[in-house]
Amino acid sequence: MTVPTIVPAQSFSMKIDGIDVSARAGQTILEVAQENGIEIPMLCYVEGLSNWGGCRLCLVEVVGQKKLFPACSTAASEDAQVVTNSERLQRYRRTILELIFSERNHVCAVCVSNGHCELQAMAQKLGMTHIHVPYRFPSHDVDSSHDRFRLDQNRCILCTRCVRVCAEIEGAATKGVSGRGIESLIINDLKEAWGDSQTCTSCSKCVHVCPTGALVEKGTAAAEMAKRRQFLPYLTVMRENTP
Amino acid sequence: MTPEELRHKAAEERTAQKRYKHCLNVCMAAGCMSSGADQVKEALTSVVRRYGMEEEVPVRAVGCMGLCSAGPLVSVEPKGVLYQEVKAEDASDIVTSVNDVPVKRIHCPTDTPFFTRQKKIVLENCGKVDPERLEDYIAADGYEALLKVLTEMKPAEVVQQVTISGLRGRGGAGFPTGLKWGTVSKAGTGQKYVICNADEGDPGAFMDRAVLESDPHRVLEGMAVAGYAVGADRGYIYIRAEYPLAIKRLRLAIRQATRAGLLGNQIFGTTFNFNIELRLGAGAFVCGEETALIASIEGRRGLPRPRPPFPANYGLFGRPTLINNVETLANIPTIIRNGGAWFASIGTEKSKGTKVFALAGRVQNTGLIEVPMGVTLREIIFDIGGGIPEGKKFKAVQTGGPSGGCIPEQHLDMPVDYESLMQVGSIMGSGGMIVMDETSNMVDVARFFMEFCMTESCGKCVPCRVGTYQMHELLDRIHRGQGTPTDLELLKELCDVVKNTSLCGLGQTSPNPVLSTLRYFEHEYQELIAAANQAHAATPAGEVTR
Amino acid sequence: MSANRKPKVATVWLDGCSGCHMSFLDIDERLVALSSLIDIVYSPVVDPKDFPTDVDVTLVEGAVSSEEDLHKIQVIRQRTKILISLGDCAVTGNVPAMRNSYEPAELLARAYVENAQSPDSRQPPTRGLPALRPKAQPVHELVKVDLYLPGCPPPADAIHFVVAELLAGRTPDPSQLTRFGR
Amino acid sequence: MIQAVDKPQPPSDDKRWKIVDATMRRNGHDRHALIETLHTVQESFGFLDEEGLRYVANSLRVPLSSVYGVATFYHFFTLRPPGAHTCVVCTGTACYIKGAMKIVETVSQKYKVRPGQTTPDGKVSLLTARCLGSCGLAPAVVFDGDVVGKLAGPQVAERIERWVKS
Repeated sequence: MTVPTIVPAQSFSMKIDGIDVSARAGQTILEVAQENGIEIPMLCYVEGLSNWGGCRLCLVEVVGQKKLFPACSTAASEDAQVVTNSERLQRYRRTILELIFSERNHVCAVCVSNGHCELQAMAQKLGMTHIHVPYRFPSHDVDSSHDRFRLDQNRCILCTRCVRVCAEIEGAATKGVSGRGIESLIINDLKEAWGDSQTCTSCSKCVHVCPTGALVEKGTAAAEMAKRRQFLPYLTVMRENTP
Repeated sequence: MTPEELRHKAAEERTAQKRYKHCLNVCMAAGCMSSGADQVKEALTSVVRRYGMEEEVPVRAVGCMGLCSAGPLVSVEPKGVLYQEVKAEDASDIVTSVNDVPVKRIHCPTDTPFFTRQKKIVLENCGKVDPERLEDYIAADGYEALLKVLTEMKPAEVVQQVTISGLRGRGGAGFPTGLKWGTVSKAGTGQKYVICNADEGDPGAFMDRAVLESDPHRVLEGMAVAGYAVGADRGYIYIRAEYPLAIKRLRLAIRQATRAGLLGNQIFGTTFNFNIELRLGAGAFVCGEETALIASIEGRRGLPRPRPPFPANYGLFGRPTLINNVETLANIPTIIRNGGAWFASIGTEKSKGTKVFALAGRVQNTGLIEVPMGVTLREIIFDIGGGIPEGKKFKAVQTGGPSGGCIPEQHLDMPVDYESLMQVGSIMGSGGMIVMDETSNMVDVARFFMEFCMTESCGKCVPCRVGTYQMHELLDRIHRGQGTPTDLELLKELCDVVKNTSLCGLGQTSPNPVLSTLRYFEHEYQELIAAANQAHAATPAGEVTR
Repeated sequence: MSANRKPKVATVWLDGCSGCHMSFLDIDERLVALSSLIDIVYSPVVDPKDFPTDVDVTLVEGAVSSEEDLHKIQVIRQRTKILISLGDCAVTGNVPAMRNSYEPAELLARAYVENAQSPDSRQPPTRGLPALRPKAQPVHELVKVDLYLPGCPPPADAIHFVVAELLAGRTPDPSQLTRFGR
Repeated sequence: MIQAVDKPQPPSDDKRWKIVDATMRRNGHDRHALIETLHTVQESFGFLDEEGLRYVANSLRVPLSSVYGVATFYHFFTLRPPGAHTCVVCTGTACYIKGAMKIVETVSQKYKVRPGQTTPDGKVSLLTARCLGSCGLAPAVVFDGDVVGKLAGPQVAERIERWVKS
């Protein structure tokens, strides 16, 4: 005779960093890790928006598999043994972060997001003390044409959170990406001045999901731009509960 | 068209072809076209007319004959006399000598290894049929395979034959085709799609273009067979906009086949429907990646997404989708006609059948070739390719395009198959084969491919977007003679990071040309760096004072 | 570090605002304790004018911006055992590097011609101004750096920690005491 | 203008918009037909201008930012009018190995035009292509749609000179 288990039918167990955790079918590795207080670095992922999978910081190892898996978009699977913080992963993450820093002009000292910036915090968290890939020092515009907000391409990491929140939550799809590769840029409409946009509703969602000082409220001085992001989980829940 | 009508048509066409004593075939594929093949054809036609020989010597436009470097090419059939570098002025001599000895000054011998060492399956009709005539294809057993599967085989049996054949994807990675078909066929019911990937983006590869220009119906037939096998009734051909001639011929072929009832609804009176549409690419190499290709057909930016889910389960418009490359699909009609076992008898243990290569670069005979898997690189380059011109020394052969690598002299006797190429740091790829001699600098070659990957990176993931840029900068610096040992170390480190952390195949394989040139030709990097250090050796003199 | 003599420490100031040196001074009373353990042989805050030949530790503030900066840092590197990039300008280029998307000639014209107060002085000075390099760069892009201490400025505690750890013969990891920016 | 409700009107009464309309109609004004439609616009007008992008966006009900994103993602599309003549130098591997960059350099220097640019008089656009698939004829150049193989810098310059003088 077997005793019926109390575990819900669709849940299973797996290991993350040697800890036994239980996961439900359909959950990603990242979700399971978060539920169990295991922190996995990430920059493009935000709860409440679609998965992007572009920053590659959340790559994890799965024992027995050669390739690495993005925790944000890999389904948890039964008996999988996940490693989130090996020496190799730490090394890769630091280099990826350095690549991000080298791409644009991130000058934390004079940034309105200093102290509230996910990129800055990530550098400290991952123990990145300097950038050993050469800086590009590209020339980028700052769009201050909107009365309330500013888009500073110099501080953009192309995580596309703004693009996703604008299309998926606000439904305006004002923000997009133009070009490709290293030439990619966040744009408004047909790459117009933000202030001229007739599709932008000035809802400020893009500003508040932006992890860095690329999208900010005007009139903030250095280190003043704290982001408020509670609306995202709120809207997600409210929408689920509204017929 | 009914089965009887197809057979009747084939017989009728064969009889008609036998009526002629000779036939002048002019290659009208892009290569020969750009050296003036259309003027040659016009001249031949008018000479034939002038001599009143239209009834005995028809002039036909056919597809690629392979030896592109010697074009325009004209062949006299069925004698099998080949003429090279033909000009309009040669028309009269060619026509008057059809019953006589060939015209010596333009005669191209066909008993050379270039012709005798090849084995043609995919290219069996290339240079023989008129790509703009459906009847020509039908006379060459065209659409027999489709008829066979629709009237004699269950879908599962078709998948089984493809599995038995051992055919592997010819687009690059070599995934077993039968397995892919099986997955899509089992992926539930309802709407499914077949996509033919004709976005041949590797610089230095033109196999698919040649097949599409020379024998478009073969690909349509392969797609229809695939559609039947996996349960799809719609197909898309995703083709580069840079191939106008191939697009024109495909459009014509789709129209012809649809009008003849070989595509469309209730094919051969069965319940099977299959329609094909063209979708033009717009210049993005990354769209060769399956999920990016799907995004592009859906009208979006060609960005790859993480897999799983795989397209076989969640593909075009969210439906199960089979994606095969042109050459893979072009193998299908022959496999069905002759059976999977026949195909599996050709090639090596793990790599069955033949492979088409576009042979180019510093080699005597450049053009399109098809060889059984397992021949050696040396045979391809020195026998079929005729060796290196101008008495220069062979240095390396590049296979696999920007995802592949450079193979040096020491590995030339290795058999060409998926695994062996991988072992020496390259890949089979889609079939571009670029030969390099001593005049090529390998750092320059690596830089060339990295520039390609950098400009083709979609920009979605950080390692590929920024990593390819940084690697290109480093390669450029080393190549310009300004590199340092630290630069080389950083280059190696970035290769490791980009390879292991990029989102899709483009990024993951972009370091390959660097890794393979480092593996075999690191001394060329070191020499450039040593020279740079010598130039910079001057130590600073003087004091530091406030 | 040799136990027989007091380690020689130098601090230099390239293209920076001196804020890192201020932070160094903010070590406050601990500086007194420190000064009995080390010899400060060269610094904007001490007397000697020439950079000595055998320095144990040099803390560099500022980016490498001019030909003079480059010359200095190359000599300093040759004469220093442990070179530390002190602060964001030395580590990342920081504010000085914000000029990097412009040509030096444009910058000089902007500063000395367009923004000139007196109409008589409307040309860049021809003497006494070190030639600008095309870009202001972090120190490690030009010479080997052994330790990095980011921050704008790095907190006094972080600076003290690094120096103290080095004196104790350990390799300090200051990453939890400071970060880029403030 | 945002025209999400009314039926969008073509930017002008230019007959070529009828061809564009036909492409959209053939695809049922489905947003998936964006790339197909942009191909038709470029084929008809030579390039994609802002008015055209707006019209296509409104007709297919695709966000402006997506249309601009697509138009700039794919290198085949151009947002600037091309010169009267175009010279496309293939820089695929085979052509590269056989000296394509020398051709680009020769033309660039002689006509003061960088790849991707048009001469100031608007006569000639110099472009590079990622492999025309004419590797057998390397190095290959396309002059106004005609592929010519086995070329060197001076021969290319000579052909361009004829355009410039005409």
